[in-house]
Amino acid sequence: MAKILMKGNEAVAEAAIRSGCRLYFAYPITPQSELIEYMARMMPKVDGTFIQAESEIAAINMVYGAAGCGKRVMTSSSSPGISLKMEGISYIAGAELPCVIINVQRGGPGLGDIQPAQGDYFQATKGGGHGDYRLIVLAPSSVQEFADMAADAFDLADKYRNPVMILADGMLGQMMEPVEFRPAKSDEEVAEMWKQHKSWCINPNEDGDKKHHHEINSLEIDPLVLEKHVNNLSKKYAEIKKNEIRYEKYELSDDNEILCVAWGTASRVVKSAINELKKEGKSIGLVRPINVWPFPYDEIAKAIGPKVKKIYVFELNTGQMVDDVKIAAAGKVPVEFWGKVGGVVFTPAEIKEKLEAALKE
Amino acid sequence: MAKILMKGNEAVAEAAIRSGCRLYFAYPITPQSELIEYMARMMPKVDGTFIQAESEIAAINMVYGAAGCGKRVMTSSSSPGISLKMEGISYIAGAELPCVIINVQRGGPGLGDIQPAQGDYFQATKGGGHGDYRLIVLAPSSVQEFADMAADAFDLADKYRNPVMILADGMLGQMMEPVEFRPAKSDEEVAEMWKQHKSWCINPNEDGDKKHHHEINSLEIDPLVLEKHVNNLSKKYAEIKKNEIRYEKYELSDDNEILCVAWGTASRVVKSAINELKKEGKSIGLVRPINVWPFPYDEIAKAIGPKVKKIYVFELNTGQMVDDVKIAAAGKVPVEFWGKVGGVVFTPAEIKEKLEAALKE
Amino acid sequence: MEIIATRPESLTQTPFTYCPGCLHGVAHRLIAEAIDEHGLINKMAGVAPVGCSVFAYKFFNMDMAEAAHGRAPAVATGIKRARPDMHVFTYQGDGDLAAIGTAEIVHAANRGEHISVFFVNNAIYGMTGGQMAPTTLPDMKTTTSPYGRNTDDIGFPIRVCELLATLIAPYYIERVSLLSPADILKAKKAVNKAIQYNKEGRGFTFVEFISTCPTNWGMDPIKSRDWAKENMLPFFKTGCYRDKGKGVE
Amino acid sequence: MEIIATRPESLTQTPFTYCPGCLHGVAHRLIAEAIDEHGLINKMAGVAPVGCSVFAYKFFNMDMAEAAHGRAPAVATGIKRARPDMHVFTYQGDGDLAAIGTAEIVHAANRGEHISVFFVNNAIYGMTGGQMAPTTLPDMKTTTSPYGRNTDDIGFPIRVCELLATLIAPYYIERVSLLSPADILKAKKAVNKAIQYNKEGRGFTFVEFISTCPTNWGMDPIKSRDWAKENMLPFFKTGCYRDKGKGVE
Amino acid sequence: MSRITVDPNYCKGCGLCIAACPKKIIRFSENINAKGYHYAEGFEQEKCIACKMCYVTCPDVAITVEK
Amino acid sequence: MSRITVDPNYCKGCGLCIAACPKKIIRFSENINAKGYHYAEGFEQEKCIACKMCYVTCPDVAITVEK
Amino acid sequence: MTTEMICAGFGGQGVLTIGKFIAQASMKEGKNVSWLPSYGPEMRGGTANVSTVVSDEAIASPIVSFPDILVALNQPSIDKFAPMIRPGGILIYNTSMCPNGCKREDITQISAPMSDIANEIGNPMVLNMLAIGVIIGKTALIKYETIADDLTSYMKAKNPELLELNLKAIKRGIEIGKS
Amino acid sequence: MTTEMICAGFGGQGVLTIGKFIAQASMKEGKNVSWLPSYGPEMRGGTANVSTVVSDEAIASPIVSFPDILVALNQPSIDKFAPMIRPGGILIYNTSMCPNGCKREDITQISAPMSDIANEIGNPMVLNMLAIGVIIGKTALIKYETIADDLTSYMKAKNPELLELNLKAIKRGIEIGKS
Ligand SMILES: Cc1ncc(C[n+]2csc(CCOP(=O)(O)OP(=O)(O)O)c2C)c(N)n1
Ligand SMILES: Cc1ncc(C[n+]2csc(CCOP(=O)(O)OP(=O)(O)O)c2C)c(N)n1
Ligand code: SF4
Ligand code: SF4
Ligand code: SF4
Ligand code: SF4
Ligand code: SF4
Ligand code: SF4
Ligand SMILES: [Mg+2]
Ligand SMILES: [Mg+2]
Repeated sequence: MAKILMKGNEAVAEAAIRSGCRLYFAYPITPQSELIEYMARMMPKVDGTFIQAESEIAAINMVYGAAGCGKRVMTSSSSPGISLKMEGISYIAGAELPCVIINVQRGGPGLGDIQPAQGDYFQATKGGGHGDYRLIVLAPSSVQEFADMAADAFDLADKYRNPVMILADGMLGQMMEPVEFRPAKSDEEVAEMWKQHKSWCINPNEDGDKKHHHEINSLEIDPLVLEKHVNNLSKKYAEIKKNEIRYEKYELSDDNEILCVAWGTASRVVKSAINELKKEGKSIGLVRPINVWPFPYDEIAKAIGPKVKKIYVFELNTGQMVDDVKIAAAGKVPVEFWGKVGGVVFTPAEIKEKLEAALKE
Repeated sequence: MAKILMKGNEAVAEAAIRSGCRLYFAYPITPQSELIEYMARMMPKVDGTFIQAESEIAAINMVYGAAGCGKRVMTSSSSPGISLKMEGISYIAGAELPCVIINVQRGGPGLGDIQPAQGDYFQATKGGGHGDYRLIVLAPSSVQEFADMAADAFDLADKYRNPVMILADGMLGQMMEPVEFRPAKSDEEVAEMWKQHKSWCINPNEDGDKKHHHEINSLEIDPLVLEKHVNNLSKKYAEIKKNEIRYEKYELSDDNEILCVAWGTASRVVKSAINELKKEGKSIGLVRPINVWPFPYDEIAKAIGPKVKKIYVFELNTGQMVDDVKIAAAGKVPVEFWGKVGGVVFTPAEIKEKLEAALKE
Repeated sequence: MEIIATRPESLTQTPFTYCPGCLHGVAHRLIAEAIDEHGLINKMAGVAPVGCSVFAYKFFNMDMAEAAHGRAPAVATGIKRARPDMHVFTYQGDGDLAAIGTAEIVHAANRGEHISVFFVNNAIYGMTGGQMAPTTLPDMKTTTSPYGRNTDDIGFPIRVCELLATLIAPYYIERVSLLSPADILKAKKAVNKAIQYNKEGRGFTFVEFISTCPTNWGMDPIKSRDWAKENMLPFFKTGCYRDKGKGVE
Repeated sequence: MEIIATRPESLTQTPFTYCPGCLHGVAHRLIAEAIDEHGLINKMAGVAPVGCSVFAYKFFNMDMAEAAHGRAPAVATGIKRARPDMHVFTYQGDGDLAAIGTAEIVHAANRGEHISVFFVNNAIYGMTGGQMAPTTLPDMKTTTSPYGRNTDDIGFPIRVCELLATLIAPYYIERVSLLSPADILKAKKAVNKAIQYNKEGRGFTFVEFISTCPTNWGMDPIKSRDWAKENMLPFFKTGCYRDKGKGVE
Repeated sequence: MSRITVDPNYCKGCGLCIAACPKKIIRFSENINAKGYHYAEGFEQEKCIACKMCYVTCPDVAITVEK
Repeated sequence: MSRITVDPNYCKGCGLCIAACPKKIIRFSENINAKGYHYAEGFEQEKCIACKMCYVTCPDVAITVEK
Repeated sequence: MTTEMICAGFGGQGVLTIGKFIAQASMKEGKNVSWLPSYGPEMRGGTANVSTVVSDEAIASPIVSFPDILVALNQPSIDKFAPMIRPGGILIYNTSMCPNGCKREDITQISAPMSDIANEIGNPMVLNMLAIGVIIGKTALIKYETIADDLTSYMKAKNPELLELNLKAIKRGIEIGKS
Repeated sequence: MTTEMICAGFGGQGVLTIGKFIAQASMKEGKNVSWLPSYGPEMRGGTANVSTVVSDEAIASPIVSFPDILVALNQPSIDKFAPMIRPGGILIYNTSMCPNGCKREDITQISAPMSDIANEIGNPMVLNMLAIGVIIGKTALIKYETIADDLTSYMKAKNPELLELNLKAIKRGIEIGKS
């Protein structure tokens, strides 16, 4: 397939459809509305379901229902709308339902603005909803990756029976870049896919089995039973931590004087600054967590080269992932943070300046 | 005043009224319903407002309106209901409105159960809502402290124009202990209190000032303006971090072989185990964060005595505050975690066993 | 001798967790019978609410989902859209449906979602210990209206059938009572009609049951029925508010 | 010469951010005039929604709160309960009020909350770029109903006045149009009545404006008015649905 | 000839069937079940007219009617 | 004697006042304002009957009517 | 010293009140106390229970896993909680509702047909006061006077007759406890 | 090499399309590209703008703060963005809508009454194609053939007449750019 120039919001929608998503429920919000509009146009063409829900809350609960049928289902929103889904997400995680949730982040808190930001890292990775649960969280940094992650997200969701979030931002949603799609699943493949969940999901009792009774549920009124359930969830999360760490190494070497850590959109800008400094003979490495949960703690620790005197974390927020980096660094080298907020995206020049100052220290 | 034997849910409600809270909006949920029921009975007696909102979302938005008038206002719920308030809380933080929110935590995720748990630590302290904001979070460990914190919470909320959360749990809500109340504010004091907010809050334009125009708002569509606003919030949070660290030292000494960190209900059980071990000649200290945000990072670091070979964190969750403790420890000593989940509360015997094993290592 | 009445197949063997004399059980049985009678047991999925009937997912003998408080119609929408070959119902209380779930029921009804909604109105929050519901009667005392529901301050009970009947899409809306054997027999007809229309793919069907809560009303089961007859029925008029199959619009 | 018509005091000097010919501005002016005329400028507080009128907090010359999407009636409740000595109104679009905010408007109305709600129905989500609203007409194309609103699939527009009129507490409910100068003059009377009742502490008052969205409808301001007259008015009948002051129940 | 059987595992002794029976041939048993309820039982079953009113009223679906 | 004034800072050139004026004495100016709109202006003001229809229709409250 | 107690029975038997009065009296006598009920839908129709802790020291955890004293007003309560009584602890139970009793021999058992005695005294509602009396008689955990004062200040005006019945029940309980 | 461009103008002038065609053609010519529009309510009635980056390397940030090329179709766009053009950069503007022009002397300025020329060509809608032509003529950032192919495959069937007008406009623009 040739590359197509496409908006991130549309590319991820297209990729989701190609991966077998035939159910999508959402509520409009800037800067993700092209995603819902793309689905509105395209779902009827693939005999899929698009419903504009009455609210983000209704949307996530429609997802709960459809995911309870083992079908590939997705919702999307942007920061304030994602906050409204917190109860629903906790339910979905508790009931172990596979689904994909996209957050095209914007500036906050509150109504904030509609420009790109990374202020929802904590919410996505630490559980903005109540109780002990985890989302698998993928953080794209280009339109191509955004699209690829749609496919990955559905596979991960099915594999672990766990909700997966793609944590993008307004820039990735609104920008166009060339994108190449993976081959689309055939109608037959799509029709068959849910069967991997047949043993637990809602489905017609075709052979009239008297014992056919599946419960989609997160309630266990007996604390000892709930304890067991939560412990099982923990085991699953441990498994995910073992298998699903994904990160990019950029210019890592034993010469690195500084190690940068950045994710998503922010990482692009940091790379740019690193390139500039490289031209000036400075060695700076970058670890970019691709999955921000599970988080590459050990991998970051290992990336601290012998000459590294500082880890520098750059985010489009007031400092969130930096906490995880501090845990990873475990006091080996100091961890510094710098960020921009409110929907303002830092420039390569600004990052370069920060790094230069740090090099001089 | 003599001590009264009272449920935590009722004691905190009574304390709130005494501190001048005359507006309370909430929706029933176990295990916090006695709180709303107490308010239903008592608010009419002090000419206050109690409204059973149509949902937790409506309740938090009623709080937004009343707090926008500078009045002392409160809401309460338990875990799933608190998740529904996330958008509203982010708005309140963004608009810098003073108010008090109580979370009487129960087991999660999802509908979970109704027994005590501490699974909402991340949500409360890292911002379960979107964007960069912080709540001041107070974590009581007894009915007396729960009640005292109501008064403290209102004062902090007013001082910093920031929402304050009291992060309790089903045990503290349901249990009775003796409680002594601080003197009640007089009707006149209550009537006057809002005036500290007169310069920004909604209030009648008594002197017909043509420029009287206050905006209760979290929207700044221009990212540069929002950036400034969020940076101002950060400055405020830095100020809070400087002033409002609160923690309890228990049996800390240079002899400590293990340092425990625990909060809220969990800390009571840990104390009990420490006492038992003390009788056996073992020295184990405890730091109990009283305010879990801001978090006593430095204080915990300082509490690591010369003989401490491990920090042990006990929580009624799968490990949340332990992340903050790791940041505090910064690799100086290993940090271990053990917890119980699903509404099961660990016993002193279980904690003792864990500590004994650790002492032997 | 032949069995002429016994537990329907569409109920599991699990005993209900309701208080003695609580009419939730009657509503359950009527729904289960209708499913049996229309031969839908293997193609039906149900959605339980949060409320005393939260455990309905254990009581109905088919695939069931337990929804978040108030969101059953949205969950049912998700199921029905994912599985158009199945039939879907929700079961909800008055706090669940008429308070926190107001938006979800209005919009599912307005979309004409092809589901059946069974709504048990007992004028109170049973599960959480007797707080006021949107359907709590004027002056009625509950734990959150301890001095009686003050209509000057917080208004009147919501009549859900009347409200939903302002929408165009719903196919069938009826209010029935469970307060006497005769009423239950009438209620059975309404439930059967809802399930029949559901089977036929007609659209959104809705049955409201006037019920009781002996425990939180503080009355024995028989007295609570009488109280409901005297106090609820005059306000919540039973009858058919919409039946497109019969031209009642 | 004497000024007989000019910007009311209850509007700030800030120019509206609406598109040319967007009737949000007319609704703003009517409300501001009514506040002026009833001398309430110093005792009034307003609540802006999320929607094109999100910046209403900048346009009304009094204390204003900007509410989360759909929650204006809850915010107004908080304000009115905290400041019973003030008068409170909300201003909301059809996405805000009739979609995400369904529960909040129904319950504020049902409580008979002493506020005035001004509801601008333009059959679309203006702010976010023309998505379908609950009030979008059958077969109408929007960015999320690109093939026209399919009533078989997602039902019909919600008529909010009719729906709220099933509740007992609301004191005054009227639907007006802004589609011609004559209609605007009628609308002015309704707005004035709402504000007057509000001033007198009568209870919940509600005015729905049939309006336009030239930008997202893709029509010029004049054509969009004509389109609305032809298509919206037959469905959304103007008139008084409740006026307890005049015995219209 | 008709008769009813009450399953004590389901019956909670609410008494609604007793009130419903036109023949007044249901009463509380002297025994209690596992949950502590005096469950219902039929007596003088020859009078039973199989009207099913007991079944119809029973909220715990504890009654089987045979004919 | 009456007249109208259109404030170019508010006017967005929507033309609704032009359509509303019974006397047809409002038109678009040849000039544009800061936002790039050809704003409205009155002409032949002696014909103005101060009916206020222009004011009533104007969504941007840009018109003042004097009499 | 710390005394941990569980009181359990059917919903209507007033077991929560037993714990509350004990806790309240202990508090008045200068002790630290805590009272933690079972709560939620499990109570509905089923059994209720409450953990009460009385101590000279600060109370670490209000949850009682291994009670020193169990008051069981019905059989299911014995079945559920009696196995957890600390060796050497006390089981007080109501033979009227506990046909099977308890087989443990490493604890002290005191039993009486308390429901019947309550009816004898004149009101089945005084069952819980009777149980309080038994606790006092057996353990001297609190003083009769403290609880009598409490009850008096609380009920004298409202219902002097019931007060008399209650005090009578406590005294009768004390006798049983001492015997 | 990396070229960063901003195109700006009133909402209806098709500036987003300028960026899109440039990005698309560059992509076809094997470059890395990105296209980032301004979005949200600020667009309403006001001005629109788009940042386009074309590069041989991976594109770090699609945000253009200091453009190499600015295409300004109205005066507010010059006022807002011209100060940010890199010294030595290029400003292309539409004198029909930019009465005040730009005072900077450290950049190359190319201007023409583009709205008038578009009208001349026969359709005001071809304004943006004209601008594309100017870019090609001045910078050789992309080839005429690439964009002509693009347009042809896209419009030939649907609207051959408009295609002709568009190609004409591009050619005319190239002339202007070269002159
Ligand atoms: C989000 C959320 N809010 C509140 C609750 C607590 N809650 C559980 S059931 C219930 C009310 C149930 O009342 P109703 O729907 O009338 O059902 P009933 O018990 O009367 O049958 C409430 C408020 C909850 N579980 N989740
Ligand atoms: C929680 C949340 N969801 C969605 C949005 C995005 N949003 C902003 S305005 C709007 C719709 C506005 O439509 P309407 O209420 O009809 O007002 P109009 O713009 O048409 O006047 C939406 C969906 C938001 N800001 N917050
Ligand atoms: S509390 Fe009320 S509604 Fe719930 S089971 Fe008991 S009687 Fe029924
Ligand atoms: S988008 Fe529509 S509703 Fe919004 S300001 Fe423009 S014309 Fe008015
Ligand atoms: S079937 Fe009729 S007659 Fe027989 S026991 Fe039941 S109610 Fe009585
Ligand atoms: S109606 Fe059912 S539950 Fe009630 S007493 Fe009769 S058999 Fe038992
Ligand atoms: S007042 Fe009337 S006549 Fe005068 S300009 Fe306005 S519309 Fe025309
Ligand atoms: S109606 Fe108002 S905004 Fe429109 S052209 Fe006339 S003066 Fe200008
Ligand atoms: Mg109910
Ligand atoms: Mg609208």
